[in-house]
Amino acid sequence: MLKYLLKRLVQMIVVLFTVSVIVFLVMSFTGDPVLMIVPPTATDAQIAEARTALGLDRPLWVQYGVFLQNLIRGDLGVSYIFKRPALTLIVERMPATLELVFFSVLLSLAVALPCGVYAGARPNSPFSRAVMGGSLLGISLPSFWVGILLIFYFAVEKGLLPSSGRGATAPLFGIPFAFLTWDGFRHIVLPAVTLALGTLAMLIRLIRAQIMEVMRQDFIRFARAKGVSWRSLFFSHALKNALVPVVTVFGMQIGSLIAFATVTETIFAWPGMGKLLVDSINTADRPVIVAYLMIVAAMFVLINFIVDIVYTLIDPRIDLR
Amino acid sequence: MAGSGRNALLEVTDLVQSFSQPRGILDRLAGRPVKTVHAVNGVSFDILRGEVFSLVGESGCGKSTTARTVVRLLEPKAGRIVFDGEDITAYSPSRMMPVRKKMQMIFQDPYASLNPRQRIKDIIMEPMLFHRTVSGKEEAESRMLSLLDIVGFRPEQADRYPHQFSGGQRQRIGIARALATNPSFIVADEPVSALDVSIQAQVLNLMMDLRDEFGLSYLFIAHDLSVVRHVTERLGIMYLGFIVEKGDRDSIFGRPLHPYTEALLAAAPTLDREKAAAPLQGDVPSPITLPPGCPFAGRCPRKMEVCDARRPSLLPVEGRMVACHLYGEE
Amino acid sequence: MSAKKEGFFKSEFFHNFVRSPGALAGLFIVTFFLVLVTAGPLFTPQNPYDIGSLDLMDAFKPPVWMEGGDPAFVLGTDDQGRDLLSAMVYGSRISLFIGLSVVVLSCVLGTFLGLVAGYFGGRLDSLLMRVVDIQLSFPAMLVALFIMAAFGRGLGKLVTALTIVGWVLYARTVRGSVLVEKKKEYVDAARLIGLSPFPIILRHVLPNILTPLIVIATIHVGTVILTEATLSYLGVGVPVTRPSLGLLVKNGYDVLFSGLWWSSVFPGMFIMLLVFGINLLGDFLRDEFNPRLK
Amino acid sequence: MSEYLLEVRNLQTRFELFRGTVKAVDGVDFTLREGEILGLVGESGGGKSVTGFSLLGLIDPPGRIAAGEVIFRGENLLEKSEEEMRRIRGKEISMIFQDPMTSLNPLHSIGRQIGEMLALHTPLSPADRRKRSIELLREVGIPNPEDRLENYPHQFSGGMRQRVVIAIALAANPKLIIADEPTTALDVTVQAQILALMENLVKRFGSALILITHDLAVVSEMTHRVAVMYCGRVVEEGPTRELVRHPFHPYTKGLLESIPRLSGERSRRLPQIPGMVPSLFDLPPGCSFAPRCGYATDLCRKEAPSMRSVAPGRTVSCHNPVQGGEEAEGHGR
Repeated sequence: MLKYLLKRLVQMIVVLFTVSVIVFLVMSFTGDPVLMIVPPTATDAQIAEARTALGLDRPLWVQYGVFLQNLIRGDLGVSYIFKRPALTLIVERMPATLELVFFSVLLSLAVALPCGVYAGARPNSPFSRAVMGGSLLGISLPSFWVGILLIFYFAVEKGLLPSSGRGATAPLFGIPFAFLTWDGFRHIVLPAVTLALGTLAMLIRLIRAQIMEVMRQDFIRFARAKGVSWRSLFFSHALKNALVPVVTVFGMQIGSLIAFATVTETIFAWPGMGKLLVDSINTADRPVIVAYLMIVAAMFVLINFIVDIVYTLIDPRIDLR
Repeated sequence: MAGSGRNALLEVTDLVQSFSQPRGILDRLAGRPVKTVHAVNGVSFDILRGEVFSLVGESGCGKSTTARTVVRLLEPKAGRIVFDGEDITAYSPSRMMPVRKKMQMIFQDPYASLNPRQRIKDIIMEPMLFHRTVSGKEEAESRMLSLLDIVGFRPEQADRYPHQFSGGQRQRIGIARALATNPSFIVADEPVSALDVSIQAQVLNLMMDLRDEFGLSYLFIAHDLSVVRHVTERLGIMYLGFIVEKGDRDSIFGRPLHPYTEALLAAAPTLDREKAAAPLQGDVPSPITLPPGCPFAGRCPRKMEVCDARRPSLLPVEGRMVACHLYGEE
Repeated sequence: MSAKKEGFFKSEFFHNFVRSPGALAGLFIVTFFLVLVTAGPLFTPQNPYDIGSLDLMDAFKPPVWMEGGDPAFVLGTDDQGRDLLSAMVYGSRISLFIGLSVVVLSCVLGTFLGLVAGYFGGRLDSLLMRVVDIQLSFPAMLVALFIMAAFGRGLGKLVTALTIVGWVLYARTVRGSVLVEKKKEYVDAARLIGLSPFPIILRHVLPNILTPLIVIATIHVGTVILTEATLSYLGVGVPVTRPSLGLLVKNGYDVLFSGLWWSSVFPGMFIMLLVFGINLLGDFLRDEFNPRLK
Repeated sequence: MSEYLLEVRNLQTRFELFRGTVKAVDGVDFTLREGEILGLVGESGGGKSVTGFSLLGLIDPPGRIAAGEVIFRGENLLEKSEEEMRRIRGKEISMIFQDPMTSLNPLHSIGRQIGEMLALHTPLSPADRRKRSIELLREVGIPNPEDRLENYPHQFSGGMRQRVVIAIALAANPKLIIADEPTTALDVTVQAQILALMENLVKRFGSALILITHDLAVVSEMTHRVAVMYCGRVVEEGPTRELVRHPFHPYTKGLLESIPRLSGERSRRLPQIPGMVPSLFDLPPGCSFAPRCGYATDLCRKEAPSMRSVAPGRTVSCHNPVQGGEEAEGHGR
C-alpha cells in the first residue's frame, strides 16, 4: 500500500511537471507580456527596461527555472489587471466554484443514480425509454444555451429566481458560502442545474450500459441458478459490479464540471474562478491564466488520485503491491 | 537418435524463449529485476522429411510458444533452428522471405485465423501473389480453385466471406491457405481442438491425406493425447517449458517412463476404460520462478530428494529420451 | 452459418434501421442539415455578412408569427437588421465544417498513431499512451480553451485546437482494438506469409477495427460542434466575421434583456437539433455494432 | 408417485431471432433416477446446454420454453411460478457452469458466495454457515479452507475455482446437480481431478447428476446412462456401457468411431461422419441426420422418426437402427 502511494505520488509530480512545462512553453511563444504592463505610450527603451526587469531577456530554460522556483514557493505572479497576486485571486474565488460544482455533483448523482439504475434494470419499460431519450437529448444540449433559457424563463419572464451573482453568503469555517443563506441558495439553483445537466445525462447512460453489461455475465446466471431473488441479484450482485467502472468516469466528470463551470459562471455572473479565467483570457491577464491552469491541474491530479484509491478499496482485484 | 543427419527437415537445438513483463518507474528506480516468464527452456527436437512430430502438454507448457518461435513469429532468445539445411535462427525478415514459402501454419481458432474482411479467394491467393509462386492473377485463380477443390469446396464458394462458413469449413480454408505456396513443412497448432468431434476426424483425415499427397512434414501441437497418438510418428511431452520425454509413438504410449507422461496418459479420458487412475494432484507451477530442480518435482508422485536439488537432463532410456532422475546413470 | 444471399437491404442492419424511430429521426435531421448548408444559401433572403445588404430599418423585427413580424424575415432580425434565419444557415455551415474537419483530422491522426503504437508496442507505445492518459485526465474543453486563449481566435486555430484534444480518443480506442486484433491468428497468418508490418496494418488490421471507429467518429462530430459552440460562446472560438451557431447565441444573449429573445433561442435550438440528430445516429450505430448492449 | 426423480417429456425451447425461429430443444424426453448420473452428450448446436438451462427455467428472451413437461419429484416445474422456482434452484436442483473463471462474482469473497447459498436454502445461523462453508471447502479439496474463506475468486486458479463452484452447488444438499461442460475449460490433469471429485461427492451426497458434455470419453468414464443429442433432439438413450459398445443410432456409431483411441489398433484413417451439422435455421425435412447418414432411406428424408424401444432400457429415434447394435469399429478393449 505504501509503495503504491509512493508510486502514485511520483506519477502526480511527473504530470504536474509536464503540465508546467507545456503551460510555460505555450505562454512564452504567444503574445508579449511586456506590452501588457507598459503604458501604450512607452518608448522602446522603456519596453526593453521592463523586459529586463521581468527577466524576459534571459534564455528560455533560465526563465523556466525561475518560473518553476516561484511555482514551488507558491508565487504565481501578479495580475496585470488587479495588481494583486494571481494565486490569491484564485483562492478567493475557489469556494464559489467548488460550491457550485458540489451542488451539481449532488444533483447529477441524485437524478442519475436512480434513473440509470432503473433504466438498466428494466430497459424495455416506457419510463426507461423516456429516460434514455431524455438523456440523449441531455448530452446534445449546449449548456450555455440552457442557461440562457433558464434565465429567460425563471428570471426574466417569471421573476422566480435571480439571474446572476451569488447573493448573500455566510461563513463556514471562515469561508463564505452562498448556500447557507436563503438568498444565496436561490442564486445557486439555476447555475447548478445548468452545470449538472450534461453530466447527469451522461451518467445515466453510463450506469444503464454498465448494468446491462453486468446483468448478462455468467456469474449473474450462476447466482440465479443458486435461487437468488431478483432483488438480491440486482442489488447485491449486479449493482456493485456495475458501479465500479462508473467511479472512474465520475472522477473525470468532476474535472469536467470544474472546466464547464467557466461557462456557467460566465452566463450567471457567478463570481468563481471560472469566470475569473474567462475574464482574464479576454483581458490577456497572463499570470492569472497560468495560475488557474496550475491550480486546476493540481486539483485534477488529486481527484484522479482519490478516484484510484476509492477504486482499489471497492475492487478486490486491484493489487496494491 | 533418429533424425540426426541429412534427412532432418527441421532441427531445433536448445531453443529458449521468454517474455519479460514491463516494469514501472519505481521498479526501475529500486533496481528490481524484470519479471520474466520462462516459456521455453532449452528444447531440442528434429523432424524428418515426411514425418509428423508432436509436442504435447497442458496449457502453459510452452508447446505453442515453441511452434511460433520455430516459424519465427517470435524471435528466439537462444538456441538454433536449422530448416532444410539453413540456419534460420537469426535470419532477417527479408532473408526469411524465401523460407516462408516453405513453412506454413494451421491455426487453432477457425474463427480468428481468417481475416473476416477478406473473401475466401483472396485469403488463399494472397500468399501466392505475394511470393509470386504463380505467373499472374489467372494462374493464381486456377490454383486457388484447385486448392479449394482439394479441401472440399465448390468454385462458387470462393467469393464468400469467412462468416458464411462453419468452424470445420473454416479450418479447411485455413489448410488451403497454408498449402498455397507449396510448403514442405506445416506447423499445426492445435488444429482440431476447437472443432466438434465429428468434424475433428474430417480435418485430421484431410491433413493426413495431404501429407501423403504432397510429402508434407508436420509439427503437430496438441493437448489431446488420443489425437496425437493417431497422427504422429514421434512426439515430445512438455512440462513448464521443458521436454520431459521424447521418442517414438509406440514406445511412449506403450510404456510411458516419465511420471508426468504416465500421469497425463492416466488422466486422459477414454472410451475403453471404466475408471481413471488416481488423478495427479495440484496445479502447474508459475513459469516466472522456475524450480531449481526437476520442473515436475512439485507434483510428482515418485519424487526423490535429488529431484528438488538438481534438474535432470534428457538422457536415452529404453529407446527414447527421458529427463527424470528415476532413470539417471545408475 | 448458412450461406444465404446477402444484400444490404436484406441485412439485419437495414432491417433494424428502418424499424428504429431514433435512427430514422437522426438520419432525417442530419440530412436536413446537410441539405440546408449546401443548398440553403441559395434560398436565404440575404447574405448576412454582406454589410451592404443590411438595413438598420429592419432591426429588432420579431419572428413572423409575432406582432410586427415581417414575412421576409421568418425568424426575425437582430439589432443590425440581420435576418436570423440566414445567419443560422451560414452559422450551421461553419459549425458543421468545423465538426467534420476536426473529426476527419483527429480520426486520421489518432488512428495512425493508435495503429502504430498498438501494433509495434514498446517505447513508442508507452510514450504515446502516457501522453494520452495525461491529456485525457484534463477535460477537453479546458485544454481547448487554454490553446485558444494562448493563440487567439480563428477558424484554423479552432480546428487545430479541437484536433489536438480530439485525436487522443481515436488513438486510445484504435490502440485497444489493435491489441485485440493483433492477438488473432489471421495477423499471424499474414506475418507468416512474409508481409511487412505496414501492409499488415493497412490491409488486415485496419479493416477490422473500422466499426468502433465509425461509432466514435459519429458521436465525435456532435461533441466537436458542442465544444466549438461553447468556445465561441466564451469568445475564444470563431472570429466575429465568421459566426458559428455558438457565436450567434452569444450575440443573441447580449441583446436578450432588450427583448430580442429569438436571436439567442433559435440558434441554440439549431445546435441542439443538429447534435441530437447526430447522437441519435451514433447511438443506433453503437447498439448495432456492440450487440452486448442491446 | 414415480420411480423417477426427473422426467422430461417433449421439452421444446425456441429462440425467436431475426433470421428465424431456432428450435434449440425440439421435443426432448429423458428420465433420471435418484442418485443416477446421466450424460447429455452431443456436438455444438445439439441443444444440450439449452436443455440444462430449460430444466431450471433459466431461459431468457428471445428464448422461451414452448412446450413440454419437466416432472421433478412428481411436480411439473414448467408450471411453477418464478418465486417457487427460486426455492427449487440451488436447494433441489443446482447447477455447475462451464467457465469457472466467470461463474463467480468477482467482488464477493468465496465465503460470502457459499454463505449466500446456505442463507438462502438452509436454516443455519451465520456462525454455523461459516463452519459449514469451511467443511464444504475441505470436502472439495481446498487446502486451508479457514484462511481462504475471505479470499476473492481471482486469487484461485481455474481448477480451484471450479472446486469452489462445486462446493456452492453442493451446499444445500440438492437432489439433482446439472453440470454444463464442467471441465471443458480445464487442463487434462485438472479435469481428471475435478471429475473424480464430482463422482465421489455426488455419491456421498446422494445427488443425481446430469453431466452435459461434448466429450464421449468423459461420459463413458463417469455416467450410468447417456442421452445423445443431435439438432435439438435426443436420438438415442441407454446405459452407458451398452450404448458405447453397441450403439443403435448411426449418429452415435459415427461419433464413437470418429474418436481416436489411446490404445489398441490404430487405423490409417479415422472413420468420419460426412458433411456437417445443419444450420438450425433450416433443418432438413424428416430426420435431421439423414443427409449425413449412410443408412438413410427415402423414409428418413421425409418423415422424422420418433423415439422407440429397441432393447431393454435402450431407446432410439431412427427408422433404420444399426442392426442389433453393431459393435463400433476400432473399439478395441
